[in-house]
Amino acid sequence: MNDMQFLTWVRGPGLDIAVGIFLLGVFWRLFEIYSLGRKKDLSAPRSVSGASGWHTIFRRSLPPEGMLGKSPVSYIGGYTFHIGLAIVVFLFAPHILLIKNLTGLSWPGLPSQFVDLVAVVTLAAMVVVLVDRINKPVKRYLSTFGDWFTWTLTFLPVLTGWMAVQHLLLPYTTMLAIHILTVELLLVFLPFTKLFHAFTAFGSRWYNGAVNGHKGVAV
Amino acid sequence: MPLDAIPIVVINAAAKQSGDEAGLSGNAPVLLREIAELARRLLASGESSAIDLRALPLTPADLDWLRETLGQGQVAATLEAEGESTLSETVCPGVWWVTHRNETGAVVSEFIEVTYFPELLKAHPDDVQTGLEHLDLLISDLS
Amino acid sequence: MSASLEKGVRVLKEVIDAPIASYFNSCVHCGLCAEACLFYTETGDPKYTPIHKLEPLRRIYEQEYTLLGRLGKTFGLSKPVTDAELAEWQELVYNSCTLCGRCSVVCPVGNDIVYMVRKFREGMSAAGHAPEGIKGAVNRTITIGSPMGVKLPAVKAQMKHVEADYGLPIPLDAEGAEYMVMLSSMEIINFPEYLGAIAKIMHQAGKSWTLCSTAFEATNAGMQIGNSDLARVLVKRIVDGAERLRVKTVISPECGHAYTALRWEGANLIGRPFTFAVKHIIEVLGEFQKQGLLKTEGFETDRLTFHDPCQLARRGGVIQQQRDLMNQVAQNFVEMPEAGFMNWCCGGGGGASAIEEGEALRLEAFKKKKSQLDAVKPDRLVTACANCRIVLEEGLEHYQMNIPVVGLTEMIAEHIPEPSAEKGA
Amino acid sequence: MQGSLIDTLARQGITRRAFMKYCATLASMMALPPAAGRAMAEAMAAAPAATRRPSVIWLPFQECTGCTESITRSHSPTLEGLIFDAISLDYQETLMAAAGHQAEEALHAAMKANEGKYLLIVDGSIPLGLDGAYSCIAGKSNLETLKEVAKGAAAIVAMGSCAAYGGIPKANPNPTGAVSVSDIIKDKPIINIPGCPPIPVVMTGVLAHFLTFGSLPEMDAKGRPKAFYGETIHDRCYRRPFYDQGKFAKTFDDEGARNGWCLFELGCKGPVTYNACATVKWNGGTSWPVESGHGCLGCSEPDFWDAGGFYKALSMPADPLKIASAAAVAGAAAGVAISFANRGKKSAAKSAHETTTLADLEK
Repeated sequence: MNDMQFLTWVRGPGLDIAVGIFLLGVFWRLFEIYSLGRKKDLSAPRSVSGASGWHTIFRRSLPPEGMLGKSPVSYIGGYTFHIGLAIVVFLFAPHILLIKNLTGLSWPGLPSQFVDLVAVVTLAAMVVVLVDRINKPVKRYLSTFGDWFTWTLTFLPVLTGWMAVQHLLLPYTTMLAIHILTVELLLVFLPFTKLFHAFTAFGSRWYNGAVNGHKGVAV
Repeated sequence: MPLDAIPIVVINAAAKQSGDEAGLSGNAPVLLREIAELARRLLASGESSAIDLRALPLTPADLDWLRETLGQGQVAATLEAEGESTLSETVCPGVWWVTHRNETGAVVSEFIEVTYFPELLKAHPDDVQTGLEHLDLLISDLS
Repeated sequence: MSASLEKGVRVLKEVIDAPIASYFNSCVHCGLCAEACLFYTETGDPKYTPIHKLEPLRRIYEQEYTLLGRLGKTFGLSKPVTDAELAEWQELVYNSCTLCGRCSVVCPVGNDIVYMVRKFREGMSAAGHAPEGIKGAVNRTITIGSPMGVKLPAVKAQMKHVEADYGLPIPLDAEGAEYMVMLSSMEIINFPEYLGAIAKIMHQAGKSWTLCSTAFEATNAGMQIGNSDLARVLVKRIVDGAERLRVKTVISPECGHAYTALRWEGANLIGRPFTFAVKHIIEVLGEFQKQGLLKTEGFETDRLTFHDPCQLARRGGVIQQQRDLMNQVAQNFVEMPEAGFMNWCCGGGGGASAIEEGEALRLEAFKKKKSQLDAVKPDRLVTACANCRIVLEEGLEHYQMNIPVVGLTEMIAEHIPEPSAEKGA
Repeated sequence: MQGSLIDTLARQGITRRAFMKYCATLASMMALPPAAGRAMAEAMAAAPAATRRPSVIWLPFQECTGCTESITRSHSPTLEGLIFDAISLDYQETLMAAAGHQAEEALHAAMKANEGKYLLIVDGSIPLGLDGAYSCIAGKSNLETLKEVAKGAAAIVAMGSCAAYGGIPKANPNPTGAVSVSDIIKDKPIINIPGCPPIPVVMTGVLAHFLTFGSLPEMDAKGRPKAFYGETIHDRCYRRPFYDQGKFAKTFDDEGARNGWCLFELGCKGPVTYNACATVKWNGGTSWPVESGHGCLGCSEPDFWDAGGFYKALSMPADPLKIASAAAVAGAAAGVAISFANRGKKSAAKSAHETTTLADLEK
């Protein structure tokens, strides 16, 4: 298989399989998780404005009082790489084109030099977060194979995408194909690893906000 | 029907946009620094060098800007050899703008040469020899 | 004598629900919950990371309720949870967790970790891995009626003393009273001023109230040990008492877990909504204050600070009232850093104070409270939870800090004019 | 013929300066540094013109003659013609006057006379289906002919994408079983000059190199001369700045298209296509596809015909997703099935509940 056939495979059957497994996994896992249901809370609710599941979904994106200073690397590194990922994934013109092709939705992109810069910053933030995971006793203690694996799964698409654009190491065609392949690996594993928090974090925040909002506590 | 009656106009990618900045990629100004560096090298070591303008991602507007910025110096030479070539010094002596065209007048290559005198303009000893033979012939014809 | 691993796992299968499933799938091992837990921040031992305290629960969830987990279990890829593991986890689930809920409000993906610890305790207790101290408290509450072994005659004796001291009647079993007042055994034994304070406050507000002979004890060790069946027995006593006396509101005493057990868990334990309201005494005082029924005179002039009981503030939603009340009677009220919603636990909530073998850890964790206090250097410390009060006093004594601890209700009552003086005016 | 190549040229009225100019241009087109042009001119000028011109045999197989058409339209006809003059094109069906047995005789005579020295140019792919019956010349399958002629060749030039990679005949489902030259010949130096058709100057550049240095130029992993295929169309494209700025034509007749913005979104394969179009251009330097407002088709890359469609951007799926919706439904079904199993398990646990008494707290 030459590089062009490789590229065409990842753009064709590879993508089809990856998106298929991704969708299969996402639907299966969402049903599996949320169909467990929960009991209705029979205690008399205390109604307080700002205390609800929906509020918490948004509020929990900000660090609670006193927490930023406790673990600045987690917060700043976390913000940087999440926002960076969002910019790179959703505001790079070729990516928007893919999304448009798959969903019909489209929006303006950012200049490629800017996206390029963001990719570098994102990679740097991810490395910092990784070093933090190795250095911090708590993170190291909690870390399992899954943590290292998912970090790699997330890091590779950004790295290979950036390297493809920068023409580093391998010819663009090969690197682009590898880039797409790593994205497909990410898609395949996302529903079955902790990366699934991309979906469940919203459900979790909602439950937390709803359970505590019932008590009139805006968490 | 005359050719210009056909309602097709060439729209220059660069000239289409309004304003002076239209069509500029930003790559041209960088070249000025490179030319300066080459000129320094010429003074220091006498080494001639050239920049292949076709090898760089320059828009037509970039080329126009560069040509205009470097300006027209005192020397301009025209070479008729399988199409016209022009070699003209810019306002910076030692910096030459070289354009090669084919018989149909299309530009086939374009360079900036940084040299005291373009190699192409110098006569080759073999050619001088041929010229001398021709001169001899002319002289012998006189007698 | 039937506690077993199987029983524990079965109970966990019962209580694992969608929120727990969502939480476990969301955790990214960021470790931020550790930063919110005083048992970690004061010891630096990563095993006290809140989410780690739930590791056996996570495995049971995955092995029972996810397809991949089931396959893993079937093919021996993931080993089942063992009795020895649960025994090992007992310290993490009970000794080093006060159900303060601080981790639940910092988790960036929104995991309500304390919600899971509470549920995990259901399985731990059914598997026979609850600490002896809490088991004893449950035993005494169920069989005697109070975790400290207080019986009705002791309460009656206390009532007599208070009536004599304050010159106000303490109604018992008064049907149709507006408020039924609950006590915690700490208050009966250690802080009898509380009952007097209630009498004064109710008298001034002109509200009818009563104690209940069949339900005077508000604490619920069943909830602390994490067993709903036993917690239900205790809640049922209160519900029966309140319904027999046809009261409108049951007042939970200055005790955090009593409030949570009755206010938020009670209806769910008995499986139907209450026919009466449940309020913490601080909430009631707050209402009286708003309605102008709480008139005080004079001010405390020394430097005071307030320790928010977790179950009242962060876990109960009563945050502003205690501050308004403090300001009514204190001129020099200062807040500790992170007070209110983000306050740090005293270290002894959730049954932890009943665990003898957990004392050293508890005192270690108290350093957090110490640092908070060192930041404001108060003359006295006010709180609204008898358990917090005991734990705080122990800790302050251990660290040789001379800061008396007082209950907010009593402090308010001290500023209520004497009934006789009122008559004379 | 005597003397150096430059003398040969001079006899035909080509001056030294014209030759130097040509070499400078050729070097520019080969993306060589300007100094290399001078070196090339000097080397070629000094090289003794062969007493007998190198023999070149050109075999056409499954092809459309587009490659030949392209070469004969070289944009500096006189000079490039001269490069061809420097060779002896002994067999080229389209161009040669001879036909039938005469032509075959010429072929075999040239092979015999120049055994081990001639340059073999092939255009078109070789069909393997039905024992090669899809394409035959003089009663022989292309496969037989190629093997026979390749045996005595010094080197082989696979001219055009068909000869280099199989090209359009090999496009899915490849009914004739077409393969490239390098799929069959393994023991000869082969240089690929892909493109559909290839750029004429690449051909003359390679010939010039062969004549000057007696060897094939440096090649990349796909057997192409690095000089011409060293960089992508995209990297050399004059519209590249617009790509970087995020300015794209969305349709062929929108404002962006009129402004000459990047054609990536219209399916341009420039980023993955290695060729010299952006610098050399076509038709005497007049223009090239992107300059004319159409994206690159990627014709110099293997299997360009099957790379997902000419008008699909590179970041788009090459084929429509087929299993996505079925997978979503299957996932939902699996999820529902697991839900039922889980709920059953949970209610079983519930009905097995024995109310805990104090005694039950103990083991």
